[in-house]
Amino acid sequence: MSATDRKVNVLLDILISLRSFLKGMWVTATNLVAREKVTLQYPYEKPQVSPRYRGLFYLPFNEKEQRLNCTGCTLCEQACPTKVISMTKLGAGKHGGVSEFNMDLGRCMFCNLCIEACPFDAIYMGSAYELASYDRDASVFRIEDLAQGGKRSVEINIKTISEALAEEEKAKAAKAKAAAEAKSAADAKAASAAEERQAAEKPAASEPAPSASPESPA
Amino acid sequence: MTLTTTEITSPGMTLNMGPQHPSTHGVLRLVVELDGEIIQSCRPVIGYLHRGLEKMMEARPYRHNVPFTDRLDYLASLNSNLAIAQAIERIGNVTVPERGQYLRVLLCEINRLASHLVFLGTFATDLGATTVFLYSFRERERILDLLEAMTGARLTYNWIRAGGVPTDLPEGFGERLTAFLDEFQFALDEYDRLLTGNRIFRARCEGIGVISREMAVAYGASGPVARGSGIAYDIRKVAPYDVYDRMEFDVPVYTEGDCMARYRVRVEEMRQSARIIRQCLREMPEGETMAKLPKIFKPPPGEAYSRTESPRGELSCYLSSDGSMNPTRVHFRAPSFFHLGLLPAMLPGVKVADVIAILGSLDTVLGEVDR
Amino acid sequence: MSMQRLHPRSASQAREILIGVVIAALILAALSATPLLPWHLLDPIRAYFYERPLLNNLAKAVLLVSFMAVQCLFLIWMERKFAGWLQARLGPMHVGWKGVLQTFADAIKLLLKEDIIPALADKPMFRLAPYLVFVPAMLTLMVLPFSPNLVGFDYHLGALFALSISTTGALGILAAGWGANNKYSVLGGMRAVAQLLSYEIPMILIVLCVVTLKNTMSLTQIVERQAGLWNIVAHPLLMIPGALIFFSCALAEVYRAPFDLPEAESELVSGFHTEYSGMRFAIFYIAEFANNVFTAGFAAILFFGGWHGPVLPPIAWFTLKTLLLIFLMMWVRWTLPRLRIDQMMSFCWKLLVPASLILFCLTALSVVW
Amino acid sequence: MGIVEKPLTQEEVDSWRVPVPGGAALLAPLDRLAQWARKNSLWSLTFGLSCCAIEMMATAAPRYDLDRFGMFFRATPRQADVMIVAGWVSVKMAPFIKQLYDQMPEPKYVIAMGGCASAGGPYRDSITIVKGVDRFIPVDVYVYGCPPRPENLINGILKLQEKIKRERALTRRGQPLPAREPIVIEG
Repeated sequence: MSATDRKVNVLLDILISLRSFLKGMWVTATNLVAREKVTLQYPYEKPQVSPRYRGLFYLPFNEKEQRLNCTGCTLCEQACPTKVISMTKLGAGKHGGVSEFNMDLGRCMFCNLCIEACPFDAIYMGSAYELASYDRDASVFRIEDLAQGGKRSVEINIKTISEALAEEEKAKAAKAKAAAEAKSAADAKAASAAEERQAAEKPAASEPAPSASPESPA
Repeated sequence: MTLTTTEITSPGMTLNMGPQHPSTHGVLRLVVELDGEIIQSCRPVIGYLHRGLEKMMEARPYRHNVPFTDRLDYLASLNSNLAIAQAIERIGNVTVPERGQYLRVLLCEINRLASHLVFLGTFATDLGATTVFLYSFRERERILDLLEAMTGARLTYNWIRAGGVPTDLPEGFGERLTAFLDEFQFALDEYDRLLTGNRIFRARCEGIGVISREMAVAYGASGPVARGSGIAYDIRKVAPYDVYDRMEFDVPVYTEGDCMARYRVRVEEMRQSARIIRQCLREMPEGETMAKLPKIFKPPPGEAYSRTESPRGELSCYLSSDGSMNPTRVHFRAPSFFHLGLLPAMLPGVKVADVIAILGSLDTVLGEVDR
Repeated sequence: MSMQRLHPRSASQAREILIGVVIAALILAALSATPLLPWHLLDPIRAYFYERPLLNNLAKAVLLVSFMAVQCLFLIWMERKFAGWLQARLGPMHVGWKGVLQTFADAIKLLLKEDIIPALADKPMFRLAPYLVFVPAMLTLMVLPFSPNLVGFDYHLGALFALSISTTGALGILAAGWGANNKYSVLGGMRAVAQLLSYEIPMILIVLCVVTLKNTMSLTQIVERQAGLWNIVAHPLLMIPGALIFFSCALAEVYRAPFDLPEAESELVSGFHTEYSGMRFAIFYIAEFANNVFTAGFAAILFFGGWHGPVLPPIAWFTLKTLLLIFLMMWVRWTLPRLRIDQMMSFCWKLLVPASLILFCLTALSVVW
Repeated sequence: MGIVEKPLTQEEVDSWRVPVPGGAALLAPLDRLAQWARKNSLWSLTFGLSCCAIEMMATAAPRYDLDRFGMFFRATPRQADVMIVAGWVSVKMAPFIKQLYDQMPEPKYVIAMGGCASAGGPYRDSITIVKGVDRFIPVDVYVYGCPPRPENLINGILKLQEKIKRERALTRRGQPLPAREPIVIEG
């Protein structure tokens, strides 16, 4: 490469560099003047999160049945990879419910697995996302924080469930009583029959040893 | 009498870059021995994010392991999900419905765009062009909006599961995505004008941190790092999974092996990802998105290994099962780990200021290095 | 145009720009009205000060420093706002109207911060360094003629004075880097000094070109002799490359991207002021912006005719030109990546120094002819 | 390794009262000014650990723009006011975080961002993870979520601003901390 060539190259390089700088500066200038500022002024303008957004959990309140959907089946507890959920069951079976339902968001991954595990549509993730606090213990969300309608609905839930349980208990008790009555009637019947039999067999009864249980055949 | 020569050396300076340093992209520590501004040796120290993830996964059922992979490579969590999902499917002999496969490819490519945008922004910031970071994050927000509409989360999605994708696309997703892609190519042109042609950017990147073809092979480099060194190695082409064999796309390869080549590969990959996304949207069949997995998933005893192309390279997952609920061993082949291994070989002889450029161009995510 | 397809601007934001333009016009109008104010009412006070030269100079200095400090705070706000708009965001919004008071809050906070001196630092040096940077930055502003009669110190060797004083700032930066006893600080300080000293040479040569052309070293005289035509218009072949070289040197002198190596955030954390906190850091920050004002004003004086211009009064023209040049610096800063230290040095020694030498020879020839 | 935090007694706090003629009446406006300045100029430390750091970056990005509140990132702890611990803290990393915190000049604040920094997060079973950064540095605001949305982080920052507003900056130099158990880093 001759000296003049090199000189020309240097000049060319300077011009090309300048052109590339100007190109970049044109881009920033168009952004400065002609483009929208995409900033969302958060505390004043709240964003519209998508309907599928996985924010704070909530337990939907069933207006028709006056209770939370949750039956306390612990399927969500089992589905959670990080043991976020803990609950206290209230009753069992068809009328089962929860009196306590704690979620420790300090260890939650918001992975949606608990919601998919729930067969009763009893737990969802809502669109609330403002979860800052001064207190570390605030990470544990209790049932009154999670339930739709707050403390009131929890009380209603407990009331409904315990009423249902009481009713069930009553029904059960009645059933048990009926069964017991039937049983006692049958027993009485059997007893009287046995008495009759005994009375009939009395003369021979004194022969076997008295230590033998009544069930064991002589 | 024999003449002995003694070499006179100045005492070197040891510079500790990290664990908290603006350019280490997470918590990596580089112990760098300096002679003036020239690096004599470099020792990356990792483990600042170690959390025993693989061990934790062994104590949990397969289904519970998927959300943990979100936090492996948190810039592309869907791609990490895919790696373990495929391994679980292989070990349990599950076939994913066709629409599920298309959705997976679609989601992974969208996430690749987001990941490469973060690379672009942070790389440019490392070289001093702060504005590119803000522009690329502006476009990334729109991708995150789309992903939020689909999955409900912004960063850790957990939306590619063993068996497919749990939900179908929301309404109007295709139109929104196409509209975004139409604008995105102009954004890419803009980054080109701002960076690629820029004389200073070229001076900082061209011929810096050269990884030769042989070295890339020897150190197990994959993904854009390998493709920047002239190795046309892309799992999506070499061992296609899901529906990648039906997709039409090019694998960008540059032979220079320097920072510029790796940067160009990633920018070109974004264009190719956009192409794949368009094809997916066009060709996606109707149907189920997820195969039914039994409630209690107990795969037969055996092993499985899946290979996927994450934005950083070959992300693979090894699983072994003894027939119980939990895997007996989970292991990830994290591409960033291998790329970090390149550093001690590459850095001696370069200047301190180039460390930042080189580290930025490798685009490591420490979450997947320290598992 | 294709680029407009991305995020087109909405109407409400266009309105904001309009408001900005109106406010700028109002400020300019207010500046233009300053000669109409009843200045003669101040005459007794002036007379009192003229009789006591020492007090006079002291008062001038206090006025200048406080004015510059406030102006710098305002400039920092403007820079942040400008950077925000350029980066598709809004910048400071919530402190005062559109964040005007943002930097005042920053300043008050910095004053109230704990003042840390590292245990292993060279304490006297560490304490002294900020003032070694701050004082020259303020001194250089003294010789800048804001308008024909508004100049702190109308020195007949003003150009020489400004150049020599601005170089001493390097001493403070070196002291800061060395005194902090931190590796990043040392590297930053060394880089700063190397950069400042190298870029000083082409800068001085370009200033010499202007001095040769105008045949004076007094800055007021340089401006006055551009009354008909600004330098850049009068001698385009010499002065356009000259202005470009001067501009690159100015960027390097005030450590702005692409030459912001001494405080390169991704490499050296914060460079020479890594260990500085609170008040001392604030002094560095203000000195940096004062330097910025000085270089921009200096360029306006050398190439763009200082206070000369139609219609508007001199002070308005000078402020306008200075501000525009500062904006240009900001614009470059937020667009370009950063050079590497050796590339920057070779750029200076291999390109700028020879180019400015050639330019100086050409100027000398043109004057002789 | 154990770091024991002793709660302040009321006498200690009282002894710090600045004796000024005119007393509180004179200092109260200055106090207000100091609160105003501190709350509106929270420079934060560029310090990200893991996933939450990406959301933190997104918060500084155009859509959310932390600069609106006068917050921007400083690379050095000496010039930072608030440390946003974004991500899980391993036992290996904890001493460095403590060191960075010690390097920050008073008054300094800490925001624990995300479940991991607040309480160990999903890795609470892991032996290498510190169960919450408040085991070794005092935390002012906890932001839950995994990772928290940028809005959530901004919400946390606003909470911190409220807290600073309640602080007495000049009339009293320290607030009595609530009594706590001795804190020990596990592992």
